[in-house]
Parts: sequence; C-alpha cells; structure tokens
Amino acid sequence: MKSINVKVLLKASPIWIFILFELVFFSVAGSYLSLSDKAFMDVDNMLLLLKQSAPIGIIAMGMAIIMINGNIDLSVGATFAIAAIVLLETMSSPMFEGLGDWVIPIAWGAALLVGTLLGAINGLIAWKTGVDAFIVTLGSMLGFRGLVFMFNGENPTSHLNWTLVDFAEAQFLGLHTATWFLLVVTAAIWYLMNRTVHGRNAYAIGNNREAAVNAGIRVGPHMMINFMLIGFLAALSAVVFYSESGSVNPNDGQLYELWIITAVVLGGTKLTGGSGSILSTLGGVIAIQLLRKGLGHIGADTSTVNLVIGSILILVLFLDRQINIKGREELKV
Amino acid sequence: MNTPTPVLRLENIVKTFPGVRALDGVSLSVLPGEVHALMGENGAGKSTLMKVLGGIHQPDEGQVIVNERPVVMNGPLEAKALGIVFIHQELSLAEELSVAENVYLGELPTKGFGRVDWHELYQKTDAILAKLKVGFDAKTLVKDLSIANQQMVEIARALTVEAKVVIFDEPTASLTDAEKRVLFDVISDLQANDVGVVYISHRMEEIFKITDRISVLRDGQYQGSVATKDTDEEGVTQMMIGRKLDLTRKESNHELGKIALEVRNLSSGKAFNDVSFQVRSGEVVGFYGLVGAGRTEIAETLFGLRNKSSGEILLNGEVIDVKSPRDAIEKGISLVPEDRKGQGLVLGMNCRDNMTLPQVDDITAGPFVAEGAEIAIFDQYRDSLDIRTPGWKQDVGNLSGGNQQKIVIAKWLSMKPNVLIVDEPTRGIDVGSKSEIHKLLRKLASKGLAVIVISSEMPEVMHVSDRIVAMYSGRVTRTFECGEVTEDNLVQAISGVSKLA
Amino acid sequence: MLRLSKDEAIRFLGKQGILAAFVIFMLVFALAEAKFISADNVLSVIRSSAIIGVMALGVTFVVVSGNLDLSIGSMMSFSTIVVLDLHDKIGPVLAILAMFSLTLLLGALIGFLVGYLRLNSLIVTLGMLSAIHGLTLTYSGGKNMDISDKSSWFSFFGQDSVMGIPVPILIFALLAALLGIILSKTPFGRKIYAVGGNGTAATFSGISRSKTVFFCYLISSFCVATAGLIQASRSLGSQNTVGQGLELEVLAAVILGGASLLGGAGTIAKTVVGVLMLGFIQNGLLLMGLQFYVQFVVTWVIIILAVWLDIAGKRGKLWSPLA
Amino acid sequence: MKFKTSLATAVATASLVLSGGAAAMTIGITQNNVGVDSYQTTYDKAFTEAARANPNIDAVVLDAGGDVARQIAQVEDLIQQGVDAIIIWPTNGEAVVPAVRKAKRAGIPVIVTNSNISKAGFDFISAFSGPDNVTQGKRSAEIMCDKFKSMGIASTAKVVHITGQPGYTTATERAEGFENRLPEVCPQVTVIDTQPGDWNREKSQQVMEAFLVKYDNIDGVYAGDDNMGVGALNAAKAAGRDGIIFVGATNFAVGYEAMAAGEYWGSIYQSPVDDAKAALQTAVDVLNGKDVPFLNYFDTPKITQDNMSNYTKPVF
Repeated sequence: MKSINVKVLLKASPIWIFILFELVFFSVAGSYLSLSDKAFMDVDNMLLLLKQSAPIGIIAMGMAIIMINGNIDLSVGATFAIAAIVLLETMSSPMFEGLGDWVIPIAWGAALLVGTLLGAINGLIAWKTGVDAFIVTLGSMLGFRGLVFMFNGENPTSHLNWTLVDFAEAQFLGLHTATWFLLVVTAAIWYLMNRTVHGRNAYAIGNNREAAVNAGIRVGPHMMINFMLIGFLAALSAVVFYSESGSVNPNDGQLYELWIITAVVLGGTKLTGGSGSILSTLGGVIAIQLLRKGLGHIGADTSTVNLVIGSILILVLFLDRQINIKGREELKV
Repeated sequence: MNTPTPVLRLENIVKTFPGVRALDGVSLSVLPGEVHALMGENGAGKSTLMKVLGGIHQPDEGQVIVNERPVVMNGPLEAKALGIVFIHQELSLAEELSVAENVYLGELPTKGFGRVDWHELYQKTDAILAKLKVGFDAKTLVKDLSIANQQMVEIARALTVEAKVVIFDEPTASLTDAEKRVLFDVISDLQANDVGVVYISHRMEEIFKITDRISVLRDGQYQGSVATKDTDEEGVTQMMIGRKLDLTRKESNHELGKIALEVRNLSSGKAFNDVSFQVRSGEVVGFYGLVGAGRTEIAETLFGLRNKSSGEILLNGEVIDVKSPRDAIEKGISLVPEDRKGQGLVLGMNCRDNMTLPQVDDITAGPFVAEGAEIAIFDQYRDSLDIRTPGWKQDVGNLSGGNQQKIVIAKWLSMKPNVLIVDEPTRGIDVGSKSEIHKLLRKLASKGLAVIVISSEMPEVMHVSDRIVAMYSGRVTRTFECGEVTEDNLVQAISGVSKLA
Repeated sequence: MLRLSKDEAIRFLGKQGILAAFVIFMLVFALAEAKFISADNVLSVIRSSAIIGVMALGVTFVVVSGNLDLSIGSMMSFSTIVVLDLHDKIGPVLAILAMFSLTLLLGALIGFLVGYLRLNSLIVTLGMLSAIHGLTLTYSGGKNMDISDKSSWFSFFGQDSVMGIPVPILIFALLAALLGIILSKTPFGRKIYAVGGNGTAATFSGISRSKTVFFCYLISSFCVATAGLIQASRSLGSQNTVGQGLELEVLAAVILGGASLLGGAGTIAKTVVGVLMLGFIQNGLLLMGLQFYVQFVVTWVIIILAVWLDIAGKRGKLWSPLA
Repeated sequence: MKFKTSLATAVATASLVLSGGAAAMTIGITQNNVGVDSYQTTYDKAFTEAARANPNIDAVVLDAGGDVARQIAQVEDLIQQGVDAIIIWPTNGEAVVPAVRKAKRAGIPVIVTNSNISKAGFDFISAFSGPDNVTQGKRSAEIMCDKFKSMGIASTAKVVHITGQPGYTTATERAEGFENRLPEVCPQVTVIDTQPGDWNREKSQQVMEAFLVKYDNIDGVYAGDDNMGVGALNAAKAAGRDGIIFVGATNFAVGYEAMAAGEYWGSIYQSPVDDAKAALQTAVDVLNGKDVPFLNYFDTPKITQDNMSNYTKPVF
C-alpha cells in the first residue's frame, strides 16, 4: 500500500474502471445530447461531484465498517434526520440566545453526540439481546423515524444561520467544505480499518466470528463501537449538509440506507462481511453520484434514472459472480 | 522417583447446562513435559472440559489450578495469559487476513493509540513460521493457503506465548504424513521445554505413538488415567465405552452378485483423472487416500453434483448420464455425504422430515405429504438402526453425532438404492457408534447392496471393505483385493510411492 | 398452583410470547377504548390490513426459503397502475389477466436472478425496487391512473361484501388458508423449509434449490398482484407510488410473526398473527388519539422484544452470552 | 418509451442549436418530484413542450425526486453549466434558500414556481410564479360555507381537514387560508380534526378511515387537493357514510368526475399547464428585462357541481 498509483487501484478494484467508463460515456454522450456549452469533465463540475457525494459518502464510510464487521445498519437515514433536527433546534433554542455564533459548535456537538448515542443504542441492543443487526436496525429505522416526527410533528425544522452557510459553502484549495469532510473521514476510516487493532479485529470478526470469539476478541464492544461510529458519521453528514441548507423535513434521509448500501456493495464489500475496501467504497459513492449527474446531463428523466441504477446494481452482482466462477466442473451447490 | 509438580490441575470440575450435567466432578493433572491424551466418546464431555480450560466456560464447582495456584479465567485471553493455549479442531481462521494477523489474532502487538505494530508482528510471526519449517511467510493471506497449511497456521498460534500447557484438539484431521511429522516434532520440542501437552484424538495409532498418559471421560465423569505403555487399544476402548468392543472382521460369507456400478476412464476437471473401477452387488469397496486425493469428488460426480469432463458411468451394464442428484436418486444411487451437519442434515428440522426428504415428492396422499406413511418409515428405521431419539418430532440438531449419522444413513436406505456411497461414515463419531455403523454397512452388503465406503481412516477401510481402491492426487494408484492388502502397501499406494498397479 | 422457574418462563415466552403480547394488547386497548372491539372496528382493521397481509403471505414463503424481498412495494405499485390502465382499454377480465401475467413475469425474473443465478436476494430486490419503480413511471408516464366507469364490477374485490364480510378479508382468508396448507402440508412446502434450513443439505437430498426459490418468488409476486388488485379495486384509481415503503411494513409483520431471516422457520398462521397485531396496534393507537408516528416507535419496541424473546427461548438465556 | 422520447427531444433541441445558431437563452428548471402525482407530471410535459415551442429557448429539465440534497445539487449543476435563468419548484421552501443565494451571487436570476420559498429567500429571487394558495384556501372555505348554508346546517356542521405534505409551502398556505376564512364566513362550523395526507390519495384514504372510526358525525371534508379529497371520498363510500360534503383544491380529473357523479361538491380550478407556461413566461420576461410583479399569480377560480359545465375536464 506504499505506492498508491492509478494502476494498482484499477487492479485492486474494478469500481474505478467503471467510473472511468462512466466519465467517458457521459462526456461523449453529453457532447451530443447536452445543452450545456461546458464539457462534462470540466474541473468545476468534478469538484461539485465530490461535494455532492459527501452526504451519502460520509455515511457510506460508516456502513463499510459495519458491513465489513458482518452487520448492516438500516437506520442511518433516520439517524441523519434526527441529528439534523437536533442541530437546527439547538441553534434556535432560546437557551443559547446570548451566545451569538458560538451556538454553532454547541449545536454541532449536540447533533454529533445524539447521532453517536443512537448508534450506541443499536449496538447495545444487538450485542446484549443477540438479535440480528438487520432486525435491530429495521426496527430502529421505524423507531428513530417516529422520534423525528415527535420533535415537530410533521412540520419542518428550520434555522438559517448565514455564518454557517458561508462556512459550508466555502472553498479551501478549490475543494468545498463538504468535500474536505468527506476526504478527511475517508482517510480516517481507512487508517482505522487498516492500521489499528480495532479495524483489524473488525475484519476478523466479519470474516470468522467464531474464530474471533475463540481468540478472545470481544465481539460485542467492537460491534458497539462500529455502530457508534456509523451513528456519529450519519450525524456528521447531517451536520455538514444542514449547515448549508438550514431546514429539515421529517421525511429527509428516507431511502438513504438503500443508496448507501448500494454504494458500498458497488465498492465491492461483501454482504457476508470480512472483506471490503474503504477506498473502493469511496469509488462506489462517486460512481452513483456520477451516474445521477451524468444521466441528468444527457437529459434522462426520473424513470430512466431509477431503471438504470437498479439494473446496474444487479448487473454488478452478476458480473462479480461470473468473474469468480471457477469452471464447469465446480460442485453444484 | 519424585513426581514433578503438575503445571495444571483440575479438581472436581462440575459444569451443568440446562437439563444436562456435562461435567460431573472431573479431576485431571498435567505434568510438565508430558503428552497427556484425553479420550472419550463424543458427548463424554471432552469439549466442555477443554472450554473450561480455555476460559470459554466457567465451572460451576471445582477449581482450575495452574502451577499450584487456583485461578479463575474469564475468557480465552486470560487463559492464554496464564500460559494455556488451545489449538482448535475446526479451522478457526479469518481467511481474508494475513497469516501474521491470524497467528496473533486477539493480541496484535501495538504501539500506542491502538495502532498495530506491523514490524514487530511480521518479525515475530516469521520467527515462529521458521520453527515450523513451512513454505509461506507472515504476509501471505490465509485464503491463499492449502487446508493443511492453514492447519499449520493454527498450530503456529500455540507458539506465540510462553505456553505452560498446549491443548491440541484433533490436530491431524487434515494433515499429510509429512506435516504430521512436523507437528509431532513441534510437540516433542514443547515437551523438551517442559510444556504440558493435552492431546485429544480419536486416532489410536497417534495416541499410542506420542502420548505418555491417557485420561478417559465417560458421560461427563472421569474414568481414570493410565500410563500409555501400560495399556492397549482394547483397554482404552473398554474404559471409554464401559464394555468390550468386537473389532474383528467377519469374512464375507455371502456370494457377490453382478456388477452393479462400473466407472470407465472418468475425469472431472482437476479433481480426478481417468478413474476406472467396478462395484458388484453385495460388495463393499473402500476408497482410501489423503484428503484432496479426489475420492469425495468421484462420489459427487456419481451423484450428479459435479459435471464429468470425460469417461462414462454404467449402472447394471447400461451407460447412464447423471446431471443432478435427482437423476442419481431416480437411478438408485444414494450418497451419505462427508459433512454430516453441512450436507447431510437440516439441523432445524425434525427427525422424520429429515429422513424422508429425498422422497417427499413420492409419499403423498393426493397433493399432501402422507405423514402417516412418513412416520411408518421413521419407525421402521429407528428400530432397525437403533436410533436413539425421544421421538420423530425431535430436531436432529439435538441428537448426538452417532444418531445424526444414523438418520442420514436411514434417509438413504429408505430410498432402497442399488448403490450406496458412504463418505467418511464415522467422522467425529465415538467408538461405540463407529462399530455399529461398520456392522451395519457389512449387513447391507450381505443383503445384496453395492456399497462404496470412502474413508481417511485406515483401520476403517481395512475393516469394512471387500476391496480397496487407493488414490493419490486424483488418480487410482492401485486396487487391492481383500487378501492382499497390508498397512504398508496401502500407505505406499496413497502416498504416490508405488506406481500404477 | 402454577409455578414456573425462570428458565421455563423464558422458554414459554419464547414459544408463545407473540401470542401472549397480542392478547395483552387487545385487552389493554379494549379497556381503554370500548369502540376498539366493536365488530365494525374489528372488520375495518382486518380489511385495511388485508393488503399488507396478502403480501406478507408471499413474503413468508420467500423468507422461509432463506431470502428477502424488498421489491414488493414497488411491484405492487406496478400491478395497481397496470390493471387500472388496462381496465378501460381491454376490459376488466383481460386487464386482470394481463396484470397477473406481467407481475408474475417480474416475480419470475427475480426468482431467476436469485434462484438460478444465485445472486444475493437483498441486493437483487433492492435493485428491483428501484428498477420496477422506473418501469412503472415509464409505463404510466408518471400520471395517476383512474378507471372512468366508477360503477364497474371491478370494484367487487376492494369494496363489496359477501355475507357481510368485506371481500378483501375473504381474499386474505382464502389465500392464507391455501398458502398455509401449501407451506405446511405439501411436498413443495417441505422442500422450502429444507432449502431455507440448509440449502446444501437440500441439494444433497436431490431437491432443486433453484426451482424451489424460483417458485417462492413466483408465489410472492402472485400475492403482490392480488394485493395490487384489491388496492386498485378499492380506490379505482391510484398514484404511481401507492406501494412505496410497504415492503418494510410487510417485513416487520413477517418478522413479528416469528419467521427467521436466516430461513427455515416461520409459518403462515404466525404471519397472520403478526399482520393483525400490527393492524390492531395502529388502529388502537389512533383510537387513543395518538399520532400515527407513535406507532413507529411502538412497532420498533415490539419487533425487538418479539425477536429477542424468540431467540432467548431457544438459547434458554435472556441475555446474549456474547462477550 | 419515455427515455427515447426525451433523448429524441434532446437530440432535436441539440440539432436545433447546431442548425439555427445558439438560442437566445438557456433556462434550467429543477422540479420537486415528477411522477409522484399527475399534476407534477402534466406540469413536466407542459413545460417541456412550451420550451420546445419557443425557438429562442433551450430548456434543461431536471427533477429532484423529492430529495432536498439532490435539488441543491441540481441548482449547483445549473449554475456550473452557466444557464441564463433557473426555475425552481422547491422540495423544501426553507432548505433551498442558500442554493438560491448562490445562483443570485453567480448573477443568475431565479424564478420560484408553484410553491413559494420561505421569506428569508425573497431577497435572492426575481419572482414567484404560481397559484395564490392562501386565496385558494379562502375560496375553499367559502365554497364549503355556502353549501352548508344552503343545506341549513351552518350552525352545527363539523368539518375534518386533510392537509398536504407538512412543510410544503402550498400545504401551509392553503391550510392557513382555509382555517382563517372559515370562521369569518361560518363562525359556528367547527374543524374537529386535522391530519396530513401528504398529497397522497392512499394516505388520505387511511386518514379518513381513521376519522370515520373516531367521529360519528362528519358533515364536511376539506382536502388540500382533489387527489386527497377523492381518497377521503373512497373511504366514506366504503364505510357507507353518505351526505358528507367534500371540498378540495387543484381540481383533478378524478375530482371532476366525482363532481359530475354528484359525490363531490367543489374544488379550485388550477391547471398545471397554465402553471408551467406562466413559470416559463415569467423567466423569459425577467431575462428580457420586462417588469414582472414579484408575486406573479395566475387565476384559480372556484368550481362546484353548479358551475362545472363552464370548465373542461382537467387532463390530469
């Protein structure tokens, strides 16, 4: 991993080839079909691509850990919405009125804390009751969404703070604030999963849980930490996004889990756990955003976007299987 | 002669699970530098005892004493810290990770803030691998290793700490002879360093080759310990099952019938090549060879689970084409597979349903399954095979290994096959049930069934077979008639020493 | 006197916990609000549960076979839109036939992908969720579909009653009885349990795993088509998104009924209990004047408790032994 | 197939660009959620057609699919592509304000269509084009009150109210208009319950089913649009409750038919085609430097069983 060059990346994960293919396709198709004078692969457009990948991307990093660990989290969309509400409610709260813009770090902290806490609830239930994470988070997907509605009924929660909006819209070294968050999170999670004991143990647990238990790895706490991490990241994603937009509908974040899982699977992470790469997950996220952007660029409508994304997901799964098939004489089970 | 202080003592260990008294006052002591065999039938409490020793279970009563100090161990890491190391029977590795990460699983060296110290990790692992004389290094991914090499990784784990006691649970199940020798060298090294070794195995020849003392458990109770040199197989068996075991083979006293199954020049991919043999009705043909020699793959091809690449299969003189297990079943071929829990049974299903699974389409009343007829089948085979279960409603997952295996055999016998293929019929089954199953196979043959027995245990093939087909690396090296087989020439045939006969 | 040890209590709860919880719920609601157990209300709850219920029957087959189906909501929108559109064009009979054929075709496609190509069912049906939604929008051009003749006999399936019992309830009951018998009494049903319990062992017993899974999806899509028929007939018009999100409600009902997502366990009768329980909770909370979203939180708690008790009963311990 | 036609459209427009030289203006639109109901779909089609009919206009037509994040991304994309004007149908009137500010800063005029953004964003937009939803709510209240008076139950009538999607400006404004006007014209009529139906017929049907269980006397139903109104009507019919007065808004074809059948009393006539054309025209006017009223409403009259013959059946 010392010399990360493009070639190694391509070999390691076909997702980058897919992205390349998308870029070429949309550039060529765009030059015939698009109304825009600017090319699809314009630098500004690519920078925007990264920025727009951030809300899904930041959470996807958490989902990658969870899935590598052998679990799944269906509740992230609802966690995202709750964190957003906490952020905006805190900023409008009369309690912090005298603080001026100093309310911002408090609001951020509160949102991140709540996100982490919700993750911890999922982790704790899965750990202590032994109920499968799929079911635990399917339940909390409903439950957390219920909590979202309890804040403000079915009304949106809003608070526009222009200092915050300016911060969120800023560009540093050409990259948007959201992009920086995405990149830093990616780097941090990459480091966590590849260089630390926690990360390596998470791989081991996903790979062979029995073996990990026998080796004395405490499966429960690792699982709990991972759920707290994804809760934190879902909240971070909300913090970054809603700092800029300033208003959350109670339905926001719905179906995010589906997009996120799609991105992680496109990135090559196995649903059975134990294998998966953080960099390829970033690739999966970018591939989906690129697909959406590209289809919009060439004038495809909603129905087409849905059809194409659904089909590509199945196609990738199919190709992955075809590539890994060993031959006609394999055992047929 | 003064007795050295035991490195490990167990005193009156009691462990109960809901409804079961798994360990009932077990005492045991392991001396430094001795190899101590622990034996017992399946369900005798060996695994529970080992889990107590490994810190996975905590005893309800009694004490674990390490170096004359009573200890309480809450988890495998604490056990390891006390110098008790456990080598598991079933491969317990994370395949996607490197060899080094597996060897130090659960205790990766760190350098602050939870960061892994890769340099130290690789260095230490390579040092251990060098001792084991293996041909791979610390950075290799486990998934790229052969099964035998994976077992060596498992063994390497024992050498990561200053072990006082190392427990081996059936370590040789998938090792070649050469690898076994390395393992035994490792064990004698440990011995030389005054480490106590607990060795669990069903394989008598190994027990008598390397152990100093033998302790026996039966039904969760300690039956006593004897010096290995003071006893023999018969003696140990008697301690284990509480009675004498009749191991002598009765010559087949029935006439062999026509050729039931013939295989001509059969090949399938890289698994096996140009295999030919015949099985007559009334005959038991044993297939013997190392793991990976292609025996199981032949069975799978005959049963339609694998495509052949060339050659032909003849049943009662007619060429047949078996594309799926369904085809095989319809033509009267049955397969009792190698992996009882993975391939033979649906553990969450009851005994009756498991037994009638292959013929569930045929025992019907109108569109429904005829449950009465099913129960009749179950009753018949429960009686004839002496299956011990509270009733047909019992989930097979709750039965002992031997009874589970009998359910699988019953399942295929009830199909009234012409050819019965049995793959590793007694793997993981205790001695008592083993001999019952051997008798059963002989009896079936005497009733005119053509039987193929695949086994990795030499005594077993020699005991049950009329003829033995020896395989090495996907090819048949020699076919032995009943009279001409000896341990020596059989070992030669399966290790590639003797050329094609 | 009845005396239970802690272990026995856990085991009992594991086996009958759902039923016990159901009974307790009904009692509490009945005491709190007399209207709750009125015949009118009970019929109305079952009637509005019928659509979820019919789909849950099919999903039970899929789940017992060891797979998932997240595409049913999207597929139901498709069925509803297609039958409404075709009603005016080719008449009700042909429209129903065409709609069932098309929906079964989608089921067959999923069955082929999961059964024969052995692709992961979670991802396949997730992809189909999106793809079928796209298909529906393409078909309808995004427009609402309405039947112009509001007096068409087509309204029979959703709006009429036979002997005082609303037709959706009759359809639900009949289908539940039929599918219940298929799952528990026929060779095919037995094979589904085998395939879901241990697919490899089923293959080694000569059972075609591919075929079994394929037919489970076919049955699931048949149920979805039936639900779409009831839906279309009930409102004689629909938006493209009518089934959106129902997959989760259905899955919740099936899990509540005790089917294991690992496969091999679950029955139609228990699924029916799960469906009714969700329906009555929803209704009871509404009658007590609570907002619909309170029901989300209650469902969350109940699902976790139900599954927890189930596995606690099996392992004989309340808490997971996991370190 | 839709994909083909839109490709064809795009090709046609593109070739137009090539043959006839650059068109005078490029206008981008990001819509709320096409395909979720007929109104939005019809709007989408009408807008595309209107843009195609005008040789001076190139239109980039996008759809946010109801997702705020996607809509913000689309506004950014449109800014980046350098369009001349942006029309936005907000998914959330509050959340798009910063994105609109960005467009303003990039020198691109923004026209809000159909449903307004929050007041915080008024500084950054050139105009709002759409129906006057407060007035619509008021008119619905008047329709209902008049009917109650003619039935002689204006002193006792009980009404339930099914609103559109919460947080959606159209829904808030209509509800506000209705709830304010009703007590003015019929002070004794009481609104006994209010629940959202999310612009969704099925959801509204469920809400109404619950109302019917809960309340034995319901005289009138006001729904935020006809789609929901018909859902409520279906629930009442299924429960066999006759004599309820249904009043909606945004007259849909189903509502019109139900009115013709005598089951549904009245609504507000609002055409998505007018809506789309008005938005496009407003954008063109802004670009041409014409004076445009900041709140550019198009007329949405009352329609009831009595006067419905004056109106053609809506196409959606």
